[in-house]
Amino acid sequence: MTRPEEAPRRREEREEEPVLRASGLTVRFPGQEGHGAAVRGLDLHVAPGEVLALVGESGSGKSAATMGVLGLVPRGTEVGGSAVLGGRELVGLGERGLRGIRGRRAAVVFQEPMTSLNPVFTVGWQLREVLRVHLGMGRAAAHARARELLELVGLDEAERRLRGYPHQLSGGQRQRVMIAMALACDPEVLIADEPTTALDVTVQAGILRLLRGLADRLGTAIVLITHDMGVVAGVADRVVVMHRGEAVESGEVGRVLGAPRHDYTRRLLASVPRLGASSAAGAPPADAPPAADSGAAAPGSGDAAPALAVRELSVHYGSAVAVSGVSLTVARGETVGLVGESGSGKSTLGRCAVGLQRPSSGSVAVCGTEISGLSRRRMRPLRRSVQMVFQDPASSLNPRMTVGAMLAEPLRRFGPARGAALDRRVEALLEDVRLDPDMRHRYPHQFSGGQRQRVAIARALALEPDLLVADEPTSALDVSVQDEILELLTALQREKGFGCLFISHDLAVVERMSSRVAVMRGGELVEEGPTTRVLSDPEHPYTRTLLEAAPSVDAAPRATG
Amino acid sequence: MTATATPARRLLRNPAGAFGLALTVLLVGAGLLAPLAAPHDPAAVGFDRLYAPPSWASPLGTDELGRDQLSRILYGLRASVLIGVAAVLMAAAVAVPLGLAAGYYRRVVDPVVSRLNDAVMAFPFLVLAVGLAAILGPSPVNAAVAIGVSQVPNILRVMRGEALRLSGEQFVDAAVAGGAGDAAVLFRHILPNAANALLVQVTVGIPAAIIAEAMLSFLGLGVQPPTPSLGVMLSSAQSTFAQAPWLAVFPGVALVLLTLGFNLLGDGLRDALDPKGAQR
Amino acid sequence: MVRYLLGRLAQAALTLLLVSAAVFAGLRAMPGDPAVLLAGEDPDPETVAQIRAELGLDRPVPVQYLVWLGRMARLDFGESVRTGLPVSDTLLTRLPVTLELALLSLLVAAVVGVLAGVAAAVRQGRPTDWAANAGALLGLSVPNFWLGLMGVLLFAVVLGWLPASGYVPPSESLTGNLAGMLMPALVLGTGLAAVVMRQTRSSMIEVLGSDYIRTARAKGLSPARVVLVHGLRNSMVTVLTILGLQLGALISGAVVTEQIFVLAGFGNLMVESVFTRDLPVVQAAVLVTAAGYVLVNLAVDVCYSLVDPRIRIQGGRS
Amino acid sequence: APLVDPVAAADEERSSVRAPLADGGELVVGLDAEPDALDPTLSTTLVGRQVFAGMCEKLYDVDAESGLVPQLAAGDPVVSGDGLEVRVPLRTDGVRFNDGTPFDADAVVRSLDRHREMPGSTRATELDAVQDVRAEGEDTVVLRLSRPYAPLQSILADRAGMVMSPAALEAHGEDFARDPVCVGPFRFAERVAQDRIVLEKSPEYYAADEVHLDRVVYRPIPDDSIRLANLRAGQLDVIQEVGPTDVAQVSREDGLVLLNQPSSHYMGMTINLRDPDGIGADPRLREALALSLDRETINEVAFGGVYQPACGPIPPISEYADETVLACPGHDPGRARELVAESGAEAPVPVELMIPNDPVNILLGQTVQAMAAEAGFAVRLEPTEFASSIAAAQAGDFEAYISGWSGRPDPDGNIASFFTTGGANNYSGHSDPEVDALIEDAAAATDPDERQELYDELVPRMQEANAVVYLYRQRYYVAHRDGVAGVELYPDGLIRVAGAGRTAAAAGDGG
Ligand SMILES: Nc1ncnc2c1ncn2[C@@H]1O[C@H](COP(=O)(O)OP(=O)(O)OP(=O)(O)O)[C@@H](O)[C@H]1O
Ligand SMILES: Nc1ncnc2c1ncn2[C@@H]1O[C@H](COP(=O)(O)OP(=O)(O)OP(=O)(O)O)[C@@H](O)[C@H]1O
Ligand SMILES: [Mg+2]
Ligand SMILES: [Mg+2]
Repeated sequence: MTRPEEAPRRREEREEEPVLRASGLTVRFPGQEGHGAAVRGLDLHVAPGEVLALVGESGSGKSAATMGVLGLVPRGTEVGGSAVLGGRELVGLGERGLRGIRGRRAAVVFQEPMTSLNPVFTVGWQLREVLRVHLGMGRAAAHARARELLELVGLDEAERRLRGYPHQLSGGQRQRVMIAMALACDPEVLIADEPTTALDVTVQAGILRLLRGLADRLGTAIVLITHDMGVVAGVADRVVVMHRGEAVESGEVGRVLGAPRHDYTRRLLASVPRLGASSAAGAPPADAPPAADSGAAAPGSGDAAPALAVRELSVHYGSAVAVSGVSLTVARGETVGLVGESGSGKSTLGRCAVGLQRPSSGSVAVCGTEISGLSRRRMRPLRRSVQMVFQDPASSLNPRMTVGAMLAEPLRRFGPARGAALDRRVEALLEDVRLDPDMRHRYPHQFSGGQRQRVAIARALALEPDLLVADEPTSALDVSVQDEILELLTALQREKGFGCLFISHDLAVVERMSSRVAVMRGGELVEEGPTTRVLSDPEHPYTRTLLEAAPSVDAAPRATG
Repeated sequence: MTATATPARRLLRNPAGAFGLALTVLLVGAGLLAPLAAPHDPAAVGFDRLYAPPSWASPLGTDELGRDQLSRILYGLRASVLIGVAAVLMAAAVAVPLGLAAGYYRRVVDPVVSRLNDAVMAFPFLVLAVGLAAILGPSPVNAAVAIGVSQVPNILRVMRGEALRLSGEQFVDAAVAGGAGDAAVLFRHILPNAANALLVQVTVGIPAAIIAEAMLSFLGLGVQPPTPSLGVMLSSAQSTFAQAPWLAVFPGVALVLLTLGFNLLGDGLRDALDPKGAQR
Repeated sequence: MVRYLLGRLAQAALTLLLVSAAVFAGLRAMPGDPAVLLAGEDPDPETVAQIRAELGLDRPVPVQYLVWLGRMARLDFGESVRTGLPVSDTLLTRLPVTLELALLSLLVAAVVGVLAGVAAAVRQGRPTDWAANAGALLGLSVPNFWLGLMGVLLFAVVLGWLPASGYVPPSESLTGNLAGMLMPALVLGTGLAAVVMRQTRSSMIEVLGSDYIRTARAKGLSPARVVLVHGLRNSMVTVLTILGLQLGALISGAVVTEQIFVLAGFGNLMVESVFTRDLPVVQAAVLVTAAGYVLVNLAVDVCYSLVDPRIRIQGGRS
Repeated sequence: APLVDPVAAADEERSSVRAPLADGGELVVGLDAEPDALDPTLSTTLVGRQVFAGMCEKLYDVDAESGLVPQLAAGDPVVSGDGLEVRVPLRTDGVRFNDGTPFDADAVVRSLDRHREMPGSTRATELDAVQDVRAEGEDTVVLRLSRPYAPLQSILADRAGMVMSPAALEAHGEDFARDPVCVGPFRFAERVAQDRIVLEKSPEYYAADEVHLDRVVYRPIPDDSIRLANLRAGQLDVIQEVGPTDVAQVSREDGLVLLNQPSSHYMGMTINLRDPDGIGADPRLREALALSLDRETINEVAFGGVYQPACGPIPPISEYADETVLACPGHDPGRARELVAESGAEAPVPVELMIPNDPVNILLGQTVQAMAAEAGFAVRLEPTEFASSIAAAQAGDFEAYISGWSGRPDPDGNIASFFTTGGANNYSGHSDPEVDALIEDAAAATDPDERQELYDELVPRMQEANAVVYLYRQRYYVAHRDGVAGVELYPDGLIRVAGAGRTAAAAGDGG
């Protein structure tokens, strides 16, 4: 990035000598002895300057494969086969050998940034550490460079962020810190595990440009794990499709997207939500109960109080303002999409709506009950009717509880189900979110990112709430699973008539799910209105930028010249 | 399958944990069955066999009153295990809920509980013990109570620290958002994640309690002579170490083994309860 | 922060009041009349009554307490009923001994315990772990009086390398001071180190399994850095709790060690004074140690928020 | 056998070793407890007397044969014919207190008055018989008594006979203990509670040129084994109380010298006669319990044979210790069982025995327990901390109680307060007007033969009552390093350091 003198080499050359080549790669987690391994006989190669997209079903072994290569798997995991990086065999190399490679020659952006950043050190400290350890920079130089890196990934107020701790950042901000950390030493190979799931489309576009630029200008080889076919189409050169631990298809992006050979790839592509498509199909919003139809006029209409009514809500963290003067209503049976810039206060708003965050001012009413001043005890009866899917599923699941226990807990608390009936209900919930009911005995760390996310969704749905706050509920899901989950949500909503605040960066998904959309930026609500109107005819310039930046599979795959 | 095995089965599958369990069961069992297992009456003095070194008749030698040491160790295990374990368990029963609550409700509960805890900590153990003996009257049960009270602050502070640390975690928020009542949050979500620290504190507390029992017995608050306890045997062997080292060595070994058993068992439980540890 | 500290100091004052009242009541509930002890082997009732009146023991306990509080408020600690020496002098001469012993053994406990705990966690299930655990086991189950006595026999009586007892103020001779404190600090410290080691190990095992440790490894950091910087800092809440507890325990709990090495510290003072029913001494000493506990715990609480930014000292739930 | 010929060690009495001494140096003495206030008026502990022995001389002193000799007095007291006036002649040959104040009769009067009158004085009882004290010129004090009182001279050989500097009393009043000043070879320099008491050589002492040491440091170390370890390691030069299990070893050990004296310190089992439900209520049970005990074996088991069995209040070293007084009912388990049967009590007869909570006494208690079991008693031991046990004993809240008495040189001091109705130490509740009268007569008898007769009558009666079952009499074992000599141990148990010093040989090595 900062070595412009190094001209990009020619592509043909690169393809001939991949910098990273995995062949017959197998990853078997402890406890999988009897079952199939998480990754089975995967072949993979990526050349300098090439962007390889790794796509596939959630839980198909994408993370396992890439982390296995670098030995970043839990102790006791068996990694077999071969993975050669720059002429060096990595499998069986041992911690000492791998240490020289990690961070410097091969860097990683982890899928779940919250748990992957060290909670007790400042962002600046964690960034500087890489620079000082690998590049021997002095404190001041490292600081300046860290700042530069943050600006590169589009974080504003870099100076303040450097002093902050991970828990003070929004999901997208953390993700960008992870990216900055991985880029710090100009690695030869960059493994980015769903690096843009928490980013709004404009920021995402910037990051993707940045990655593409790295590949082109510095010859960095990039393995990009993603679910977003638009992203694949936009930046990747080649793509490998994984299914159940094996690669089912690979090839040039244009070819795979244009003429998929494998069944699974075809299904995958068919499930990709397309912006503008759902309004044409028109299904969910039109089918939604009457309240949804009244759109912006909904608040107060009908006899039932709205599921959520937020008035003039502001939240301050010390001197920083996360949310300022936001008013928003979600009627029963309605889904309101909340989109906006990363760090604009969406999650904060969501947390206020479920009573986890005390607003600095303003009011929040759920189903007609004012909750902003309620004590925890008074709040508890309301909990059943308000549920949240957290943006960061990994940290929202209790590491010491099996997911079965976690799902059964609220059911037992609020529901009459006991014993076998309870077990059946838990199994049904898991099946609803397309998880194997046998997985209920597993602990959170034994799941893939997308699987965890589905557990979190199942937990929120267990109690059939009146208001569901879903904070990026499908960001870690591949499009086929996402499709099914979205279908599930719509069907449930039709049946139970709950109100839903749906926070997402994926405009196509928002379009599909919501009758109305609210757009946030810098803590303020800049635009709100019926989905069709906002997405087709945005009033605010920021909304316009968002729409323009939205990636699309249908966009011409990246020119290969 | 490890993924599906219950903690109990995982404990048994872990060699160190299983050994710890076996050792604990063996020693505790030997203590409880002392009346059956002991070759002699532990109180039977023999003025003609004072300080006899180990022999066939008395495999571990005899003590300053010619009593059979093997029998005394078996009975001593019984007293020490009952008092030590009971004390620590009582302490944990009190300290765990209070400590968790203090770490979780930081505005109201913490100042009250923590300051009371400071006060109990500052109370010298001896004043406490002598005072309790005076008020309750001497008995092994009251000894266990006194030791238990003195162990409360330790467990309480550890649990409070853990609750403090864990209440910042998002899964606690998630549980609250899921409608978990405070008790559920504390005991189903925070406590299991604090189990490591608790297990360690309990397993290190037991030998400390056994040694403290010796001091209380000395004050007349614990076991009544000639009833033996490991702590009493150890401390009374002090002055005759040069003449009769076996009087110190064997009870010492018994205490070490008991501590070993509890600690291995604790480690085993730790690993069995830790879903990540279980995989190693 | 300042407000928090002020609040805590106010709480501390209340705690001390509580402790003093409890100790006052507790001591008076104990059987054994100080006046009888003072009257000697052959006491006559008149003398006993005189002594009781001298000591104010004939007044109702609440009145005695208020009188005592009034004196304390004027920093008048009174006199030992047994030796007739001013209590404040006694406490002042003991404070340095107690503090030095506490700090040195805490140092031993922290260094040995934390390092061994970390090493054991990193090498879980391997020989290092076994060795560290075996050491801890001995530390836990070998009573201090044994360790101390054996130390004295070996190093002072047989080898003659270290003095068996005696406190030399550091101002007089630093080497003499250290020679005298070495064994006590080691004996006391190793016992505590066992507890520190066990907790550190347990906490580190958990931390080492977390995602941010994976990140640190992915950064290509040396194992030492991963463990000692990224891992240890996250275990600090647990480790600090334990160290705080130990320091607290050391202030008044070093009785046995003080006896073996004949050190004039607080632990011994309190025990002896309880036995001789030297009430003014016990009351004052308990108050001073209670103040020590309160300060240590306050320091630990402040440290919590320093090592883990998610724990804010004012904040939290209500 | 692990314990080698302890009895031989015990029999060989030795009160001091002599060797050429060098001047200078310091002597560190390990005491077995913390002394109480260093104020002769208030002091109650034996260990406190150890320190006084270095710095406070008395009107009379005890010599190596337990005889009374003048110290600050110029000669024996002169008692008037009716026994009511006692004149004590005083030394005037340039005796000065350690602060330089001259020693005279006024000073003696002032001290005696303080002993008698200061509130809380523990001397007041001892001087109960003294009605008035006055100076007669510079060199005589006259004590007027309310009744003839034979033990007076021996009382003046203890703390009641210590004379305090009037200047110091002026300066400190009741707080004399903070900076005590007497006549003595050493003067008080410093005291750090429970750590050390430091005395330094007094230039004012009348025999200063016979004092070798510059300093004497007393350090309380309650644990026997730790005290001994410190002696062995060289941290201490002299220790009080070698534990009975260590005596044999120390007597043979190179580099250590064992001093050994008989004592009047005894342990006895007091039985509560007022307890209607206990064995105290039935003389047969009391006798049975006494007969069940084999004192030789007790001595053997609990003390490795280094102490002495005791059967009565008057120690063998007393001038009144004749055969009758020393006679022992002995050990007769058969008779004991018969008595239990006769009493009609259901065997085993439960007995709650309160014992001091130190290891030696707990061992003693268990030995008693085992022996009593053979006679049909089920003894339950209750180790009790000292202060609590005194409280229980005074309240009569016990069945049997093992406790000690440090012993007085005069027999009366070992008898009166234990057996007189209402006596301060009469925990058993023994009350017999005839015995009361005998005790009073014996104390008043100034003629030794008459006293002897009275005690010969009294002691057997006491033994019959079995209110106190005497168990054993301690011996004093003091050890010092062989680089030290001139330390003297008398039967009063006090370690006299006035003439002690570093041996010239040791000093030569050091130099
Ligand atoms: N605990 C905190 N302390 C200080 N600032 C915080 C804290 N939590 C969040 N913030 C800040 O508040 C702002 C809003 O955060 P929020 O998480 O609501 O954003 P978001 O809209 O959900 O972003 P994203 O899409 O990236 O998840 C951000 O700038 C963030 O840095
Ligand atoms: N520690 C573990 N123990 C056992 N099974 C595991 C463990 N980690 C992951 N798995 C399983 O291995 C499979 C592959 O997981 P992986 O994380 O590679 O999926 P992924 O392709 O990255 O999915 P996603 O897109 O949802 O992140 C999943 O089925 C998951 O349940
Ligand atoms: Mg993944
Ligand atoms: Mg967010």
